[in-house]
Amino acid sequence: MDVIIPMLVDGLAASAVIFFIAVGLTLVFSVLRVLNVAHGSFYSIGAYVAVSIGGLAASAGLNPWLSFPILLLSAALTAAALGPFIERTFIRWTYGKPEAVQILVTFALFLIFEDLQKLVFGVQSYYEDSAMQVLGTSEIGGIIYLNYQLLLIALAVLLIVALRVMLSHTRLGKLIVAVVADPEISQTLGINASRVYSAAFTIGVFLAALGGALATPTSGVAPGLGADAIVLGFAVAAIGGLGQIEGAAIAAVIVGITRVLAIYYAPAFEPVMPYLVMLAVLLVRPYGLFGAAQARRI
Amino acid sequence: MRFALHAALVAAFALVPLAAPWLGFVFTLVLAKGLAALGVAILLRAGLISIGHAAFYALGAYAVAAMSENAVSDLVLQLIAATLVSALAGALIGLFLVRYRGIFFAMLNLAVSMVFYTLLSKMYHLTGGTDGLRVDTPTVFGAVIDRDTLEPILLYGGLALVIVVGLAVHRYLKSPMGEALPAVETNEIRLEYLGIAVPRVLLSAYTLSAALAGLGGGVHALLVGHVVPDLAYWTTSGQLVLVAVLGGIGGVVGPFVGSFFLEIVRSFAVIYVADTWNLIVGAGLLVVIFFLPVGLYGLLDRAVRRSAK
Amino acid sequence: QDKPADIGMGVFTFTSGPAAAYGMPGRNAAELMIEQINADGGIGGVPIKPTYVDEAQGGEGVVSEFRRLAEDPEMDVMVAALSSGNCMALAPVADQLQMPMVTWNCDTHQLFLNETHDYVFRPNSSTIPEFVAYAAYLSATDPEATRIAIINPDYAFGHDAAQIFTGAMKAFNPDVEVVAELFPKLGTASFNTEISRIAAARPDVIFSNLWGGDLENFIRQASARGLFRNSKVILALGESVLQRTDLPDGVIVGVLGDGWWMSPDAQANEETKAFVAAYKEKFGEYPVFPAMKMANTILAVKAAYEKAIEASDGWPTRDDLRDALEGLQVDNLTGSVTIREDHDGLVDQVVGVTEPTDDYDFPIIGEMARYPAEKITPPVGEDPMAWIGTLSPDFVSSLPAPGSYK
Amino acid sequence: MTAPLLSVEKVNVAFGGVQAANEAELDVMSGEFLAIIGPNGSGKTTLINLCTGYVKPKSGTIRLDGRDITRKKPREITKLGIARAFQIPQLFGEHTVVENLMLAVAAHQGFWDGWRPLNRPDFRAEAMRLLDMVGLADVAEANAATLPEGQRKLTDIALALALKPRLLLLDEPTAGVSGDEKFPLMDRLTAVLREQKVTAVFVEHDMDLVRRYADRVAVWNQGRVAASGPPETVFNDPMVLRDVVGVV
Amino acid sequence: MLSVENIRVAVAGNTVLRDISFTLPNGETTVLIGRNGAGKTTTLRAIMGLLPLAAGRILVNDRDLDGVATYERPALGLGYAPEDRRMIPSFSVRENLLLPTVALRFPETLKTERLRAVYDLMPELEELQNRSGGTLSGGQGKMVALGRALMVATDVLLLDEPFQGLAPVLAQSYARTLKKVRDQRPDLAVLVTESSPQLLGEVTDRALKIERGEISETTLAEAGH
Ligand SMILES: Nc1ncnc2c1ncn2[C@@H]1O[C@H](COP(=O)(O)OP(=O)(O)OP(=O)(O)O)[C@@H](O)[C@H]1O
Ligand SMILES: Nc1ncnc2c1ncn2[C@@H]1O[C@H](COP(=O)(O)OP(=O)(O)OP(=O)(O)O)[C@@H](O)[C@H]1O
Ligand SMILES: CC(C)C[C@H](N)C(=O)O
Ligand SMILES: [Mg+2]
Ligand SMILES: [Mg+2]
Repeated sequence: MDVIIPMLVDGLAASAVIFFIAVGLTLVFSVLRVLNVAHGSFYSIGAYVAVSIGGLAASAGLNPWLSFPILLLSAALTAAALGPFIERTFIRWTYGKPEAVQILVTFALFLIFEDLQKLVFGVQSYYEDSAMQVLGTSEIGGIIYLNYQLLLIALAVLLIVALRVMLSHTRLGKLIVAVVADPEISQTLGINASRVYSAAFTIGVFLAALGGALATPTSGVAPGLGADAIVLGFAVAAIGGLGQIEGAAIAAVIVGITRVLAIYYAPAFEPVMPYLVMLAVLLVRPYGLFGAAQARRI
Repeated sequence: MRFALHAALVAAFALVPLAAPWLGFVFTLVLAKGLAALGVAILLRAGLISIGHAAFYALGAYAVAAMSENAVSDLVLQLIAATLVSALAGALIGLFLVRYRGIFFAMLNLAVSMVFYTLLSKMYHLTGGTDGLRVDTPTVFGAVIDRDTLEPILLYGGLALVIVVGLAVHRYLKSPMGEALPAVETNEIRLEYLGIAVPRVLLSAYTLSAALAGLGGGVHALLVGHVVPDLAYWTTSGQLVLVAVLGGIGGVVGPFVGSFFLEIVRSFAVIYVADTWNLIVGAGLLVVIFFLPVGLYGLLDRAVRRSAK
Repeated sequence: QDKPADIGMGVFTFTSGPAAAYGMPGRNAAELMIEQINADGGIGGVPIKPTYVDEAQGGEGVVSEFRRLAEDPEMDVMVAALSSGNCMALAPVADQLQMPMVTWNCDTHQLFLNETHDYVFRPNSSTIPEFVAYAAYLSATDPEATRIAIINPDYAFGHDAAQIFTGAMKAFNPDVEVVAELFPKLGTASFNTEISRIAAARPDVIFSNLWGGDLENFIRQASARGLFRNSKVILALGESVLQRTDLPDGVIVGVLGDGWWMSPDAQANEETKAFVAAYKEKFGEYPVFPAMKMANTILAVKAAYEKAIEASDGWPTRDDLRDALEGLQVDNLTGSVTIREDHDGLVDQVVGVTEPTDDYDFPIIGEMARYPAEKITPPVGEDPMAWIGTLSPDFVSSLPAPGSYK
Repeated sequence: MTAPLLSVEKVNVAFGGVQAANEAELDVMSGEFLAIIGPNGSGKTTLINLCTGYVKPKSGTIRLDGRDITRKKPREITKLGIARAFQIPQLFGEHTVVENLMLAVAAHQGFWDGWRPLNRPDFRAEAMRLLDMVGLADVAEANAATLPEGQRKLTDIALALALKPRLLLLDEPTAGVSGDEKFPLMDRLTAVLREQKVTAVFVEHDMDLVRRYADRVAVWNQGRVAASGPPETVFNDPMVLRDVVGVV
Repeated sequence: MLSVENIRVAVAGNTVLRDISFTLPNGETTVLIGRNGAGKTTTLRAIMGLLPLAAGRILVNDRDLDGVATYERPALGLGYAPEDRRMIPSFSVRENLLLPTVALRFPETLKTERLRAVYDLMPELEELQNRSGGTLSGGQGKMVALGRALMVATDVLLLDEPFQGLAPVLAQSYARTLKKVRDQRPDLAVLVTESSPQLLGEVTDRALKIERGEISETTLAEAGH
């Protein structure tokens, strides 16, 4: 029973990080109907940008509490720099194309980004953990945890709420929902669908980069980060039902917790847990937990 | 004219290694991966993208390794076993997977292959864990040979094998079952309404593709002489899809052209531009997708026909 | 055969991917060492011409590169490889192509276990002495430690080490029990669950042979979460990150051999001091042990060449070099190595604990013990695991005491 | 009076709020040409979807020759001899028109042979015969995706004919077929069907067509038959004239 | 006032409209008659910019729509109700009605004013306003679609087969609404496509017949055969 607390704290903290990766993926899919492999690159780029800026700030002796706004800023910068550009140049071209093509185009982007990162940041691992340090630790049930882990959980919850509010109560949100439901009619009602697509994709990039940035205080950034992130993101997005934000959240929790359980009871299986969960879920619910088939009208 | 093109390709394949023997190794690798990519291409024709076929490639490779561990040393037996084992696994897994389409098909293949990958790296006693297994030089029809004779056998025997398999697959693709594959993508409902059991169409395709991947894996194992779990990792699967699309999924030759392209680019990129070969491959892929949907082979083919006119 | 224009040497290491953090120092050391050798006339008057190969491209890529180089008559010797997986894949190829292959870092004891490789030599230690040494050091400093937790990378290197370390610990003290054994996969970013798991198990000792970026992440997260305060920690590859992470004092670390650039022997050796200074000068940090291993390995190749030049009339062929490597005995930057008839190397093991110093802004290794190779290496032909089983508490007391190596 | 070939008994199905079939009852007699008319959204296509297993009813039974086919898959029902042409043509866009037909012919004459080519003389001959019949021989080699709507419609009908069905369900066979072609097409079609003793049900918006080719008319409204009988009676029924206006 | 000048439009390869020209004067309601597949929907879609013009041009109040994107046309006072009711299912009727004004960033006052006006025209919509768009029946959907078009249609109103699938009762009230619209908005030009023009009797000022992609003046009488 000494599992319960670690399971909740570590599990949910892990779930939070996983959710940050998956939610952007699933949001982009729900709007653009494109499964974006390059999402993993945005995750790692966000991380690199965060450690770079954070590193500068630290060496400039800035107040460590500033590292939190810096994490956000890094994500925003990454999104602004890459989001609209990539959407207009490559992603837009794949709308309505077969999945195979979409996956390959974004996979190619992913390969290119991998090397670009290597060229820019080299192969050594970076880290910048002042955010983790200033928050300190707290002891729960005789085990010391990072307050930063707790913060991650809080942020994830906050993010779900924020996205919900954004989608159902803001102008952009309404426009996104409308475009998703019916791109063509939306245009006849005065909605600039392609602008909405750009915005949605950029939000996706932002979420990915944010996930990467938020991961840096506890774990260094090294090549290969993106590849792991993207498969995990796919698995979680698929389990939740592609395009389902709440689905992604629940899937992330399930995956996070099962991984913790695995580490306690069957360490050998920890790496496959996401896939086992995915197999189990998709065999029972072929379109994921929250997903549903759209029967073709004939 | 096509025939001339194919003859030229085969000739080049057979002759170049005589000049630069180390290319013999690379070319044999091209054949092995090309077989697997051909399997992936068959599924792609039905609009099904498998990010997990490396599992069957690895399965074939490990089957060969397991046999040489257990003193079944004949090359032919080993390759047959590799093919059959993978075909069987493909049939079983296919039973479940043919129900799925699009992303979910891709995801499930990914999941299955990752589970398999983990098993390979965890079951030390059987698989030697991440260090993998040695594959001893096989005997050929009982004759004991050394590695120096094995490699030409693999290259030229492999080439012959690929030609035979290629012709067979070509016939399959032209048969009703093969022609039904694109139809699954364009209008599955109509197929049902013609009374055709789509699951059965796909299951046979899946089994065939698994068998091809397994055969390729077997050749790989014999060639490299050492098998490791990474063979089953999802990036390997991604590479197979990439190779198939790069070469063009229209015909049988495409995947081999793609495989050739990728291996050559890699072999030379690691020599001259070690840090950017992903970038080169990625860019190449984009170019192919944006500008020549028919793939590299389609390009060759057109060029040849044009020059013929 | 007469003198070539230069000696073609293939050098295999990770220069990209997550493992590069560990592989790069190796490459740097190779560059520097070769520079220096060439600067004073090369080997027997012939300069070395290195070709670097990135192991990150994976098994078959590495093999095909090896083949390509081996076919080039200009190529004379291969220094390969970093990872055990690649060594195992390359060894048969080396035999087949009759290309002398000298391993510089891969240390799995499987390499020569029930196979002989005529053309493969390891002038370095294997996992057996490396991890027996840690067990010995631990039970010497802390005989009461019985509850041990293990967190190693999830591949052969990690699993072998776990097996060897526990085996030895049990041999030294039957009461030892493993209270947690975790194998996170390579490239794990967050170890938080593992850390909780270990903390919950309340171990006396935490052993780990994580390396590269993984090790850095683990150290950062674990020290933040007080793991180092509550248990004694052994980081088998700790020295390789001393300069990059602020490791607390009292952590048992070593160098998988004797390649510690500040060891008494190293400091006593002017050549070494010069090398270290030059390395620091060129690459902005001190040579971690992978760098020293590489340097020593190249020195071994050099020695082998000189021996071969002696032996053969005219310039030595690949086979002459191979023969020279047999039973080679060479003094290097940090001690000496002898190549046994099974081609495995006899190398001392240096182990100690981190301690602060005023001379550097990172901790150094103190309380060192230098275990003589022949004592902690199983005899040729003996099954390593069985040999470990035969060890006993007085084996430990027969070894030099911690702190004895000054 | 003989037993019906197809009988729909108390069938219900709803989509969200829409009751697309509402206690629907319908008998199709062997050999007859039954026309189904009714406003858009009244459930005509849904009826066909039900009879071919694409939509499963909430309740009720559908019988072919008295045999329950309610829960069967479309392909099983097809094998039992019901073929269908769609309101929105369903073709294989990556194949040429003749290949489309050859696939249908293969489906009927032997599909599971992975060695002999689809494009074999006997298949091609049969395919061309069918295309001739619907007057598409000259576009045989065109890619199906590029055809104008009307010709797509005809190809779709030919695909159904290739299966040599006992019962043929046509959903608005002439919608999108330009006015001057409608009658010639229906003449050829009905001739073939009569000669092969095929029973046919066709949904139609064009009343002239119905008057001319239907033995019997069933008026569909709000998911059920509102009236049925020979054309002359039905078209004099004031209720029909009132409720079915809007479909000319 | 809308004028269409010799437009040619092709859909998926085949030319559907050939050199079509006509004008819609303000305050008049014009019916576009033609059988299935004649090109009515295509005409309206072309006017909304959903289909590219192969030739010719379209003007609203003498402003050439060439280069004006679909999403910019509602701002010029074009309102469009498509053939098949296309509600946003997750939105309430009210949200569906307001969507175009949200997209066009109308000030709140204007939004409520327009909404009021629509509710006055179609009281039944006010009762429906909290139902979600997904649950509407075909007929109700048609009414909401008309309302949604009226939210922005200050100059041109395009209705595609509004009566298709409407139960007679609903159809009558729909027709009455159209009548009111015409009487209250003398500056609004209305185009209604219909394959069954009977119901339009008292609303229609002019009838156009489209056949094999060509347009001709006609009268309801002969169209209604
Ligand atoms: N798959 C479906 N999902 C949701 N609603 C459906 C579906 N199929 C049909 N409907 C609804 O059921 C009702 C009947 O549809 P159906 O297509 O049968 O009408 P129809 O009589 O064929 O009309 P038309 O003459 O326009 O073809 C319509 O309201 C339609 O919206
Ligand atoms: N996506 C498409 N692909 C191919 N042809 C199309 C497509 N859309 C429309 N068409 C063709 O364009 C022509 C005109 O279609 P349109 O929808 O404008 O006719 P309509 O007059 O609106 O008919 P209806 O009364 O059925 O709405 C028809 O022949 C139709 O088949
Ligand atoms: C980084 C090294 C410690 C790797 C280890 N030597 C191996 O054999 O794989
Ligand atoms: Mg219908
Ligand atoms: Mg229309």
